[in-house]
Amino acid sequence: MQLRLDRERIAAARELAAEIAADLDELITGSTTTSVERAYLRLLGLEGTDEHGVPLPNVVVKHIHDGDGLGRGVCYWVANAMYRHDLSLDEVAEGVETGALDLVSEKEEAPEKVMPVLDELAVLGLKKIDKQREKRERLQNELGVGKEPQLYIIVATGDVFIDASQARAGVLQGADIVAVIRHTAQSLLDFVPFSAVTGGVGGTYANGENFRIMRQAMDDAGREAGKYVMLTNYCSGLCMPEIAVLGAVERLDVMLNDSMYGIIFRDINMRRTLVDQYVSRMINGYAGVIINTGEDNYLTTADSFEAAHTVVASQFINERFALESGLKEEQIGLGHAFEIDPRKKNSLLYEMAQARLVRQLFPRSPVKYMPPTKYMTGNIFKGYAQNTLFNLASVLTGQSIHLLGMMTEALHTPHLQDRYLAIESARYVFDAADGLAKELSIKPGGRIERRAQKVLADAVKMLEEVASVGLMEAISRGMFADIARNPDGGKGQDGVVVKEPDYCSPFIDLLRDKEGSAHGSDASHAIR
Amino acid sequence: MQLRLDRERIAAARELAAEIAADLDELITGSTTTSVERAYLRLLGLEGTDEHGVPLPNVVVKHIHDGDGLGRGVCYWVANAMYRHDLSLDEVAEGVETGALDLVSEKEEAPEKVMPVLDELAVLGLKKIDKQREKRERLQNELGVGKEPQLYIIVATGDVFIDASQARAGVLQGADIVAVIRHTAQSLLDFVPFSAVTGGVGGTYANGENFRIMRQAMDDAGREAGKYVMLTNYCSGLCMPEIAVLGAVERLDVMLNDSMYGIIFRDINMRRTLVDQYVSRMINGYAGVIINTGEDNYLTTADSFEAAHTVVASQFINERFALESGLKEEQIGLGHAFEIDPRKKNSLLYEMAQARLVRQLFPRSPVKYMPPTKYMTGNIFKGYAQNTLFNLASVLTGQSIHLLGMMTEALHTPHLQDRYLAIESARYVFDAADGLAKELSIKPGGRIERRAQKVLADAVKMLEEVASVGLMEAISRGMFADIARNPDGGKGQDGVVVKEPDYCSPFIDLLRDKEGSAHGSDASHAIR
Amino acid sequence: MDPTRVMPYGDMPNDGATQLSFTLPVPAGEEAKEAARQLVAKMGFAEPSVAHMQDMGESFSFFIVYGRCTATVDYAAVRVPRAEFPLLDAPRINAMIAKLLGRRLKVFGACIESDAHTVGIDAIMNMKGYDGDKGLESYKEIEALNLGAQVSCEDLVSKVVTEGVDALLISQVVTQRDVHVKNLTRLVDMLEAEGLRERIILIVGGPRISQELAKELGYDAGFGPGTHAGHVASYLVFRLQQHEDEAPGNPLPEGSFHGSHD
Amino acid sequence: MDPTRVMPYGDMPNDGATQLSFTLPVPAGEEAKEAARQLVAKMGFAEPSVAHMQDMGESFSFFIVYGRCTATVDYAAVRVPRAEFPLLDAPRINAMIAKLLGRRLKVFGACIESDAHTVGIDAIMNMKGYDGDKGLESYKEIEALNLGAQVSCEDLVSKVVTEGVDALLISQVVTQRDVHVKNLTRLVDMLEAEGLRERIILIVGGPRISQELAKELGYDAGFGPGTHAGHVASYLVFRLQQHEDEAPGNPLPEGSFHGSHD
Ligand code: B12
Ligand code: B12
Ligand SMILES: Cc1ncc(COP(=O)(O)O)c(C=O)c1O
Ligand SMILES: Cc1ncc(COP(=O)(O)O)c(C=O)c1O
Repeated sequence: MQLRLDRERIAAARELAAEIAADLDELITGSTTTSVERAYLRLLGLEGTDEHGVPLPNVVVKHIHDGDGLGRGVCYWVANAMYRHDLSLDEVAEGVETGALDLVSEKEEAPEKVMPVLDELAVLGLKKIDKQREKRERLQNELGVGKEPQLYIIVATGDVFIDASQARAGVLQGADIVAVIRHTAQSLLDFVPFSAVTGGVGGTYANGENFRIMRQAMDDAGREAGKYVMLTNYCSGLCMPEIAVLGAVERLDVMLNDSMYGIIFRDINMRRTLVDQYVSRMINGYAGVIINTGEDNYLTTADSFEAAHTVVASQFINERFALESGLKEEQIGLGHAFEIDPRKKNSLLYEMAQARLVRQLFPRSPVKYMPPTKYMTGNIFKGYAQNTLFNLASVLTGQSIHLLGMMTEALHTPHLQDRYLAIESARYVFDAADGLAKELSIKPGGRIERRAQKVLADAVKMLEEVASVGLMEAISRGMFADIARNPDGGKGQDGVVVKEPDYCSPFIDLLRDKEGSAHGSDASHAIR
Repeated sequence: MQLRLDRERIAAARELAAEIAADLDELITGSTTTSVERAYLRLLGLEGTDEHGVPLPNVVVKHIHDGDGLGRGVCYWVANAMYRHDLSLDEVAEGVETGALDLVSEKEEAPEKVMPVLDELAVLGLKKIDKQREKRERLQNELGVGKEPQLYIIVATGDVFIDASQARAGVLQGADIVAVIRHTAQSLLDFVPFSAVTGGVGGTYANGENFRIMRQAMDDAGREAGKYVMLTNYCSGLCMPEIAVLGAVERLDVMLNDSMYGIIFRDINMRRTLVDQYVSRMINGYAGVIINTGEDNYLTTADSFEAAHTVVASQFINERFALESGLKEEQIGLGHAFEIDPRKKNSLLYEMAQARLVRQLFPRSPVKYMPPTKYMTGNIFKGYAQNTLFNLASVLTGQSIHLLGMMTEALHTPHLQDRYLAIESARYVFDAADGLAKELSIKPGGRIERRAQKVLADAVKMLEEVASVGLMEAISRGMFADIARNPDGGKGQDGVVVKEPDYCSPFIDLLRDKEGSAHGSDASHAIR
Repeated sequence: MDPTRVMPYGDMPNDGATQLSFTLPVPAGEEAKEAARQLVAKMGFAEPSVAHMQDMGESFSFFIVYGRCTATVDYAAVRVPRAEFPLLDAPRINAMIAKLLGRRLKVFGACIESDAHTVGIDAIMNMKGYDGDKGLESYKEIEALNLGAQVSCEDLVSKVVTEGVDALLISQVVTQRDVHVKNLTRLVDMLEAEGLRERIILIVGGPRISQELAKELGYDAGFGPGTHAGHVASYLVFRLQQHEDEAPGNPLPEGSFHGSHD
Repeated sequence: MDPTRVMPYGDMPNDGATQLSFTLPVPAGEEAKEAARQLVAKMGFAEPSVAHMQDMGESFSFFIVYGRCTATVDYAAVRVPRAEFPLLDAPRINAMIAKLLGRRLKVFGACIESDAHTVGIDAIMNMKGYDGDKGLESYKEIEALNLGAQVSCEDLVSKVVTEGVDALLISQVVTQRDVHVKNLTRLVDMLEAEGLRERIILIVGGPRISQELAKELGYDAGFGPGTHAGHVASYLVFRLQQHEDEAPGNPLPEGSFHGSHD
């Protein structure tokens, strides 16, 4: 089932995306943020909280930000103090916490002198990630991974132990990927809640403890089920880079990571999250994590048929940003969705056109295919039928990561039986239509092809407009998801700081060096 | 979505089927049965029951059969008595009932003399049917009919008023065809129960009253829904020809009618039901009724994958029998089914091959596509997914009459909500995939085509064997449905009588003459 | 989880989450929705919430409701009545029959009265069997005869009399309006009237048959969905053994499990 | 059908046929099945019958059960609390506002606290509207401002104070762990503390919001799924009218429905 697509047009899309990203390069690489800096401290090994439960990375970074020193990077100030007083990192943090130290008013030694004190910690931090990456590879080789389309379930109870038990059951039922949905407003928290293992609403708090507990549970269940189970969490939101670090260290395999999502749906400040995204993706890349982007969500607020091209346009931009951070195509799980109104005549035909288009535009990317959500209703049976066609569209168009649709989507976060029934239907459909795609061809010049070609053409047109006005202005005009955000609005703006010329962090180079600087590479297959 | 099929092979199948039918021609046209004779009495207008509730046609025919006179045909004896005593038909029947008359011991006048007394009644009887046929055509022109695949629902409460109310709801929900399932053992009753409007088990008694009540209800509902609703009942079983008459007179549009079904699944004697079938199909043909055959049922007892070709072989035979009775292809709704084990890898691929094959072999026939039944379980959700794929296979392969699958198939006769949900899912799928089949082609030489070709080849092989041993022997060997029946077994054998050379019935010619003797014609499109 | 107080679990342990669906014969509307809610509340569900209401025409409305089940079950105390007998393999079954009976065990199977669903009884009786497990015909010490569909009770009882059988296997699949209960009762009554009931092992099976129902209707055992011939054969041997235990050392006299011609 | 004794209807009138499904935290098996049956029986269903049991791993079992509901509802007596007001068209609404208020009606909409689901409130507020029905922005006599997602109660209350509004439209979509109840209660409490509650029309909407719940939480009205802007606008006019009726001929003083700066 192959679509004939215009290679020129695809190449044009990639070029426009590169232009759009380049336009923001100065902003992105020229700034840092509070959460980027906290992420570095976490990478250096700083853990724990102060007596009020505030994480120490927050305490230290706030201290420096309050002292207007963030432009040089928290690493510099910490290294400076460590060097001058011969203190450990923890001791410096303790000094800040107790007020014994005021890092920014210390005498400023030359970076060449002070920065080396962090070398060992930095390497140690990355070693932890290396180890996890190796462990993942070892386990995947040993146990194998799920077959595509891989079945992706979510757990969302708000209590990690209950999540773990439900997720284990899901794995035994056939799930390949497990995502723990986050507490409803965690993306707006400017810190990572420590030891919050229970009490989440609409999802469970994302933090190191919970990642660890789930990882263990999934390793166990995977061993029982005879495959490596991929674990997913979210590093969109105000703590993107920090959660990327926690995910890397606790061996998460997939992380939802997308500035566009945060800007549009969480009203997070553009500059803040673009910078955060850049660094978090470097970390994801280094850790061998697959990112998932959130373009699928656009179709829940914009018209799901008319706005199809906005998804594709955004995917090209997101791909470019990801490549800039050093991610490989195999790590770029762009999001798309089966969201056309089921009452629309020929909805399945259009869905297949769209799904196949995305699959062919990003052939090496483990694209994430989202089930119907917007037009799900309280009629769980009808919903089950919608999901059955979604499952079919997925296997016919050769999708990679298959988010299971829940028949109760319009009602509640998934119940145990909803998840089971979703897995059962998907397994049934995937088996029933296993070899079917190979036996069918799409009629050249027919409606499927024409629809796909139109969506692609419209996406290129949109990219041209975005390139001409710039991404931030495009977002301000509500070009994505029918939601407009302005560059100076949104949460977290005050955490963005322009880097001083003498900004220091040991990590940028270390992260980039991994695997022969994939950084900024092209989509290798890339038609451009 | 076209399969390339070997035209030679299809022609061979039709020739073999003609041979098989020809082999039985003498038996079929050379015999009559108690129920055929009762049917003629009904056509002549004999109604009512005796004081024990036995229908008058049964009283009269039994009387003649007991007197060993059935070989000349009941019409002769009745005409003889009418002629001799100048009685009306009702008066003759009354005479038999009271014992006042002994028809077979009457002096036997020459047929040329007595038979004309029936002419008027015979023509009158057929006029009733003509009128209904015209009314159907008028209403169909006025209101239109459902779009293919037409949605076919069943009601089966055992109470015709409840059936009517549930069916009306079904029509408002979108059904195009309504079938009233019969009381569980009615096919074994050698009479048509009179005035049995309630009390059926697993279905409602089929009789004139009930047909009338349902017809009215469906005409009303159809007018409301803006289409002509087709009404279905069963004339398989021991009363085939009689029920064909009742159906014709009450304007049923579709009748399940198949000797093979009766022989195999109801253990009805072969000779009896083959003769009954011949006459009942003549009546169906005359009335413009579409027949439905029951090959789909074979796959519930035989292996649903291995025995696929037995369905096709039987369809060719059934088509031939139907053509012999004067039915046109447009009236021959051959049965097939979506019955492959859902746990089988690629079940959808094989189902589509099979469904498309049948569609192409009988392009003008309104084939009846049956939903999954055998592998339905108490898991109604899974069942709903199975039915969703069935719906999809139907619209993709271009089926005509689409029997709706019920998610509760393994549990109970359909509940109100089961029927609603079935209609909803089918409408959704048919709309979603409305134009999809046109956009996809089947890969030449691929697995779908190869499977279809194999089923056809196996069917031809089977037809060869059937032709060489004869149909009755083939059935004795259990070649259909894995169930063996022998020619001298089964119910109703004693109702079969060889026609005397001077056998008389006014109907055979009258029925055949309709519409320029389509009788015995070839499948007109026919590749043979 | 307290095994003495088990309840449904949807999102969180003991949340009681239960999904219901049903049709009410009233026109769709706010009042109908409230009626559905009240109905579910009356059945004791807490926080009933109508997820979906659908007008089905003809004043029928379909509802999908979620509620919290408030009942709990003492799972630890649940006891299921079942025919408790050891499962044996075919060679062992054959050997035991030979030893206990000294001749082949004669078993007739039938789908009685109006029921024409033979697939179930075929699965138990016929060589081919079910799910890879061969049927009773495959046991060399069992003489198995499958009488097929729609066997009337009269015919069956007369066969028991004339042909002499040790065990009758009855299948009933159609259950609408409790027709299976009527048919099964009719058979037992006729067997009893003929004084045959105690002389044979009487077994019933079908998708809605349980051991409980079978006992209630006067059958020795009842087998439901998923039964294999091996289960039935093992049970038959178990019954022979029981007889042996009750009269130890005493070989079964011809006719004890065997209808004779008198 | 007796409207005072309505019950579910599957196959035959008043058969009570009801489908249930739920998960029990016990391993699949005969005991689990029996536990499921008992549970449904305890909830008062007659003839509970387990149609399906599925082992879901981790000692979870899924059940589909059919039973006969024994409760009946007096449909004739069902009363649904709803905001009773006449539905008006846009010109009429505009005219009424002009007449009753003598100025434009100021309406703010917001999805409060952690909730970011704006599609619902957008449907009511924005020009585009919903299902072909234009939003409040399209009414020339309404000054509609949609504050969007995640608006904290603090921000909202201070906006009421500084900008002066006649009506607040609140949306709540996330309901897990009753977070909507918490958020909605918090807002009312804050408005009351500031003495603003009586000065504004306070409306809430969302997929799980009913008039009943709204009233319970201290809101003037609650709107559920399928609401159109026209409903809300009509309701607003109805409230203005009510005020007019209470003080006839007396034009609404500036500030009566309007938060002032004091
Ligand atoms: C196949 C089938 C048919 C075939 C039967 C062919 C045949 N020769 O058997 C045909 C097409 C003829 C048919 C016709 C009808 N059928 Co039918 N049919 C079915 C179907 C699809 C499958 C049944 C089946 O074969 N199951 C597979 C076997 C292996 O399972 P099983 O019977 O449960 O047997 C197992 C156990 O129960 C047990 N067992 C069974 N019997 C015995 C006996 C003993 C002694 C033991 C130890 C064990 C045992 O062991 C078996 C193996 O594990 C079911 C729906 C479904 N999916 O269940 C409807 C179904 C049974 N049919 C139904 C009906 C109503 C009919 C009709 C009466 C409809 C009508 N009015 O015309 C007709 C008439 C038949 C009649 N008079 O009985 C209804 C019954 C409703 C109810 N609960 O009352 C069902 C449930 C469909 C429905 N939802 O409406 N049917
Ligand atoms: C779209 C969507 C999103 C989008 C929202 C985009 C946006 N800007 O709105 C995105 C992708 C961002 C999203 C995210 C999340 N979502 Co969401 N989402 C949905 C979804 C698919 C559709 C909701 C929708 O748009 N409905 C269409 C509108 C028109 O309907 P409506 O809201 O009911 O509005 C109508 C009426 O209720 C009424 N109305 C509504 N508000 C008001 C207000 C007034 C004043 C009036 C008069 C009337 C009124 O009028 C409207 C028109 O008739 C639902 C599932 C579903 N199918 O319902 C899940 C759903 C609502 N989401 C859910 C969850 C849990 C989340 C997350 C919290 C998950 C997480 N932990 O990350 C996140 C975070 C968002 C947050 N903090 O709120 C759950 C809520 C579960 C529950 N009952 O508590 C749902 C039900 C999905 C599920 N089954 O898990 N989601
Ligand atoms: C890219 C992306 N990030 C994050 C989220 C989850 O949201 P939150 O950031 O509120 O946890 C989603 C949800 O769909 C998403 O698509
Ligand atoms: C051809 C045919 N006739 C009749 C029937 C119905 O059976 P009965 O004759 O028992 O009413 C069926 C059922 O599937 C059938 O396919």
